[in-house]
Amino acid sequence: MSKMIKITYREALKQALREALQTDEKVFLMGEDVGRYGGAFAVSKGFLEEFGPDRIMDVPLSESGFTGAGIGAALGGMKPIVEVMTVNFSLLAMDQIINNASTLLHMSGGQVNVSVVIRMGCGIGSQLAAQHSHSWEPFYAHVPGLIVLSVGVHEDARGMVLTALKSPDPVILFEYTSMLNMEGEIPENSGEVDISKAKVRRSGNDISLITYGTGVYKCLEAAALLAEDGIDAEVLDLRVLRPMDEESILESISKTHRALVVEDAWRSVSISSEVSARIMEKGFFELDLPVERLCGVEVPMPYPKHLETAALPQPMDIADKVKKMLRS
Amino acid sequence: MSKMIKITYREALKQALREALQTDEKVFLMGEDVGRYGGAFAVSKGFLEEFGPDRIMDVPLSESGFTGAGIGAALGGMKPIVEVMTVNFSLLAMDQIINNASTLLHMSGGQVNVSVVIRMGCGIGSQLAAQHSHSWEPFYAHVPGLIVLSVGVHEDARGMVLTALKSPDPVILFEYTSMLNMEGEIPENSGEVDISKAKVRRSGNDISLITYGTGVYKCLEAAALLAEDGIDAEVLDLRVLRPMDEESILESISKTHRALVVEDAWRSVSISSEVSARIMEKGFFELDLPVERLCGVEVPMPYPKHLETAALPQPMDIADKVKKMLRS
Amino acid sequence: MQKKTVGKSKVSSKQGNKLLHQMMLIRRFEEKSAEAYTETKIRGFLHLYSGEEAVAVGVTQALGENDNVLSTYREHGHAIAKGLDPKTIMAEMYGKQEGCSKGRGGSMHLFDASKKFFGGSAIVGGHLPLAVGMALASKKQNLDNITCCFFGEGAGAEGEFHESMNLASLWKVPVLFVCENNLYAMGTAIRFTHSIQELEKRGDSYGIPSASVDGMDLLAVMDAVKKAVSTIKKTGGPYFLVCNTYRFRAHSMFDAELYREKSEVEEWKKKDPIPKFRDYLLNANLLSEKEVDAIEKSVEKEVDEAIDFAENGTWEDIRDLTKFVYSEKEAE
Amino acid sequence: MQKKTVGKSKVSSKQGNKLLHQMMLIRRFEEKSAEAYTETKIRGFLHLYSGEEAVAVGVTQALGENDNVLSTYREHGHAIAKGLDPKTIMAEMYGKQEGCSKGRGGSMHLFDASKKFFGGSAIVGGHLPLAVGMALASKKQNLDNITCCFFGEGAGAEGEFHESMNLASLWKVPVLFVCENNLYAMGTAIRFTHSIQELEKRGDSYGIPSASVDGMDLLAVMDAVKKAVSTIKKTGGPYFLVCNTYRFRAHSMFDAELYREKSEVEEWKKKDPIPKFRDYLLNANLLSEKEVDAIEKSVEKEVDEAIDFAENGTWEDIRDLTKFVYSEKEAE
Ligand SMILES: Cc1ncc(C[n+]2csc(CCOP(=O)(O)OP(=O)(O)O)c2C)c(N)n1
Ligand SMILES: Cc1ncc(C[n+]2csc(CCOP(=O)(O)OP(=O)(O)O)c2C)c(N)n1
Ligand SMILES: [Mg+2]
Ligand SMILES: [Mg+2]
Repeated sequence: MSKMIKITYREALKQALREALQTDEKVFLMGEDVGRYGGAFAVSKGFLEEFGPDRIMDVPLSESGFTGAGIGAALGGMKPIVEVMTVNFSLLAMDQIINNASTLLHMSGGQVNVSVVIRMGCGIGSQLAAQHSHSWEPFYAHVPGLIVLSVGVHEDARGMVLTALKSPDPVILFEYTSMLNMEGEIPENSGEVDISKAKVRRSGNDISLITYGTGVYKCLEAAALLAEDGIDAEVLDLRVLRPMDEESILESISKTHRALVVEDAWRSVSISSEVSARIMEKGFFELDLPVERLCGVEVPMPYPKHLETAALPQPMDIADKVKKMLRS
Repeated sequence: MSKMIKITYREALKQALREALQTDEKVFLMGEDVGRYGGAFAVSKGFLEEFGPDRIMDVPLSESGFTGAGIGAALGGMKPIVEVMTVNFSLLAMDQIINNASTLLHMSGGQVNVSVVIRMGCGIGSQLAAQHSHSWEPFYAHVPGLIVLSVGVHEDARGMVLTALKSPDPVILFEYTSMLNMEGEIPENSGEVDISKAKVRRSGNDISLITYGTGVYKCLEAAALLAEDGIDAEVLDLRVLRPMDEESILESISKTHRALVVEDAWRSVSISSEVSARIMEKGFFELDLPVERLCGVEVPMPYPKHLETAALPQPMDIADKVKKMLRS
Repeated sequence: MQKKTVGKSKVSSKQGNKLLHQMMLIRRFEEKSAEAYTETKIRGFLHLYSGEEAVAVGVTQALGENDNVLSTYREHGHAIAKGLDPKTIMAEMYGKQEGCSKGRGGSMHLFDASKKFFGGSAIVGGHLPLAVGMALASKKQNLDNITCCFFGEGAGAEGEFHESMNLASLWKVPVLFVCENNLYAMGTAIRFTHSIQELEKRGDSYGIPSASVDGMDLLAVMDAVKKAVSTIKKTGGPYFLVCNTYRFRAHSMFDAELYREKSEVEEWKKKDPIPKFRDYLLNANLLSEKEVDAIEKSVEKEVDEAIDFAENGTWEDIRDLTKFVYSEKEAE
Repeated sequence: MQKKTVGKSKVSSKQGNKLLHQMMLIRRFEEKSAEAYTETKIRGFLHLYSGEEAVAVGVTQALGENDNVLSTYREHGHAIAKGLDPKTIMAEMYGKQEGCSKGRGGSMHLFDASKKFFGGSAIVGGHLPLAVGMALASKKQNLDNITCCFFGEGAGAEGEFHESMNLASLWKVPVLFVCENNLYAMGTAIRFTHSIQELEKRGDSYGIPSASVDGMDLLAVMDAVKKAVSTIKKTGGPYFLVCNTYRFRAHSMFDAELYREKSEVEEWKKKDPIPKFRDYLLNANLLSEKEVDAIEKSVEKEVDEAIDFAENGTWEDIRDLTKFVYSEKEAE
């Protein structure tokens, strides 16, 4: 096993992008302020100097236009990485992503594949309010033809984009703004990671905490809290929101017989709904308790800190919920 | 009780819109080809002549622009009915609907409400293929701040828009292209209908078929088939996809103890997932069997008839699925 | 209104024959498609190109094999002009797996990657960004092909038009935007969709060289596109060409045409590009009546063969329903 | 580059005092906001308006109480100019329920319906269609108010800009589009975002009367907006005014300003609209040094009071979290 190093989530993303740009001439990064500004969240800082303006393209505010152009560049044989600054603005590009990227392979009877990676900053920042804080993984996870990945840990920040670039089909990559400064440990030679499977981040026997994205470290924290009370929680990071790795979910359930699904996105018609429904269908007879969900409260994100915090599941909330479930 | 009359779904929609236009001067209809063309699906045929171009506004192809203008007109005190020709094009207006219509009330701390009705033709037509056949109820049902209605029967076609116009908050109204020519019976004096509750369309004891939109008549047909086999299915039309009427779902379950959720939309992260997850949470101990889902197959809609048919749940499929469930 | 085009292209006898053949083939193909639609052999939305042939043929003859074409749902003409086999197009519209998109796309989604024909797009304006991206890819790879993107005047009101024009101009990529201004977007006349109806002015406002041309006149279109392509080759940047034309038939097969007078249609039919070009060739002795007859017969035969091919095509197995969702694997 | 404005507005002594006061208040308010941000009293994104005051003040002084204003996330200046109380604005940025949006919106979402101030929008370009719709509502109801919509030059590249301009022109609705061209969209200079940088030309391409003006010169802005408003009143239709200006500070508080030279900023600071207007008033004897001092003191006091008000504001009860999702009912 290789040496472990400390790294921020931002730096891990950055190293991966740099590696991709260095390894494959066809790869280029396009997005608002990825170049001269250094990236809205400083992920691509220094890239313009290193790779030049043809590989690091600042684009005008025109999400539909440049995302569509990224898709077109993929059709034309390039390997574009399109950065949509935050998921909130991706609604402007949704027609391109759904009506074009996800359907072209099918409509052409398999002739035309769309090998594009679309990265989006997702979730809350810090008090960015109702037009800048949302979690729209559920929208994209609904759509066949897309591969939807959620970067919940540092290792994936260092690896997912590399594997995604090898996909012949469009990949949506959710990165989490609130995690950028967070430090984590990864193997020094960390690189490509599998993008088809969920992953157990903590093994446990009493209950499965099934989650993704910002939920992963929160659930790990909750698991640590629960351990103090002698409760042994398993944390399953879904990682791939589409196509979902049902097998790993069922495997976990068949061990723990209980599950709580945790996410920042709003509760209705969410990733959690899907996880719960799948367990219902294929894991029902394994269950000792009904599966429950702890999700974002259904309100456009309020600005004040105390309300923002209250609107999302926190480690303590998760632990409390688990205790309540196990008590019942 | 009033006399029953026969009416097509199209005619029912049309009568409702006409009534709305006649009753309230502030109401106007805007959308592509609603005027001179007579409506893409002939729903507003003759309206331009009857109400004039100020009330029946043909708009240029610019979904984001005119939907946003509809929202703005609501802010300005009018009662706009915005027609987005089909749900597929609504992706272009999604930013306006989600980042503006659904958030303005909240961001303004309750000062500014958005009283707009947005109608969309939804679902398949007849072999319209992968950019014209989709069912995006799941997207809109995810979003707090929106009221999302699905017109599954003729009575609702005649009434929902009238009630929706009284809502202070934005309403998304899904109408189904494939049902336009279908005849049904409604009371002669049919008008406003409740828009907060689901409705049992057929009462039964053996299983709940929970559905909406095009699923309603399909489930009724399936229930008729099942009745021949002595199976007594209840058909629950969700009607309101957001905020979902959980109570009616649980009531039905506590009677039948079994449920199949049926919809045309793709299966993953769908209305069905949500229904299943809610039953999991609050109806688990009532269940004799795991809730199952019968949804659209996860493929962009193929053009050929036989594949289109195979991609969606048909009455026979529903009946077969129920039999299989009950046999188990 | 039309900008003057300087001196008309001369065509050779052989070229003239070929171009007339193409236009007549498209026209006949559309007529047969309409019949097949009436017989419910073709379904979905069917948008016919009759009346606009000079645009597809005039523009496409200037393109090479490696040049990309993207188009709308009204794309049979462009597909034929780009060299797709009418047989596979007809089979596509029948929904047979021998179709150019394996039957998955239908009339609105014709594809043939080998011919560099990238659809067949049914979201109005949605393919413009794709075209800019393909041209960007060409530039990045130092290819010397261009990307040609057809769309209607109605599409010009969409935000994607604005964004695409701006991006193409900023990035200086070799894309030829061809706006087919047939005066209507479904039932909405251009005066209700554009505050400024001389659409070529839009091009200027992005710093993109632009022109408009009589789209009912093949030679004029050829001239205009020659200039367009040579400008693109010279500058490496985009060009915007507005072809003023008219559709003789309804928007789609679901259209009662309440929004325009029959007499208007009749007026425009007098400008039919096919007899106009035919007569030009005859008068210039570039073609004989006999040759015209031969083209007519050939066209009839080609279209009949297309129908036969489609009729004899096979249905895809229902078990393959979830093919083409992901590359080389099936959807869950 | 600027179109000549014909003859500068004369201001009265009283009016001059008021306008200078507003500009100075905005400047001071922004400085204090930055301090409060550093003290982590204000969070989220904070976009300051320093340097652009002549635009908000110059435009808004021409509007009436019933005229609507919509703006961006860089809207403190517009809000103050439209008569919102600096106290409630500061409280809003503190997230207190005494804020103009009850604390729910923060810096980017200031609202005050009673003052016809409709946000505070953080999706670039997203409020333009709203403005067109509000103007449409005015027209339909025969109101004689106008709707004024501020946005940055970066927003002009979005499809919504195109669609909104076209709709406003087609519908002939009384909307005043004010583009604040401060040369940068975050870190992206206008030459990378617009193929044609004289944005007023865009207006022409929609048939909308347009002008550009030196946005660092209050009197010039006043002149330009006078013409704009009178055109709107006369025609009932839209007007497009480009104000060329500059932001003195970073895009937001998260901006290392790597994309521009310090010297460029210093150059522009020489054109600071506040000393320019102050000196004009002094030179024209419309104001005395003493009065300037008085304004300064007053402004200081107003901003201090705003801070006090915000500090003393209260936090909304967490149990009310799901308020304002639906009208007068709580979210599930
Ligand atoms: C985004 C979008 N909105 C609406 C439609 C419905 N629609 C299909 S074709 C059409 C008219 C397009 O007119 P134009 O661009 O002029 O092309 P033409 O059909 O005249 O060739 C409309 C409104 C659509 N397909 N896509
Ligand atoms: C649709 C959208 N895309 C991107 C962003 C991120 N963003 C916020 S402000 C901004 C720059 C806008 O520039 P401009 O319109 O010139 O206004 P300015 O900030 O200069 O006043 C960007 C890219 C956003 N808020 N919305
Ligand atoms: Mg047209
Ligand atoms: Mg700017």
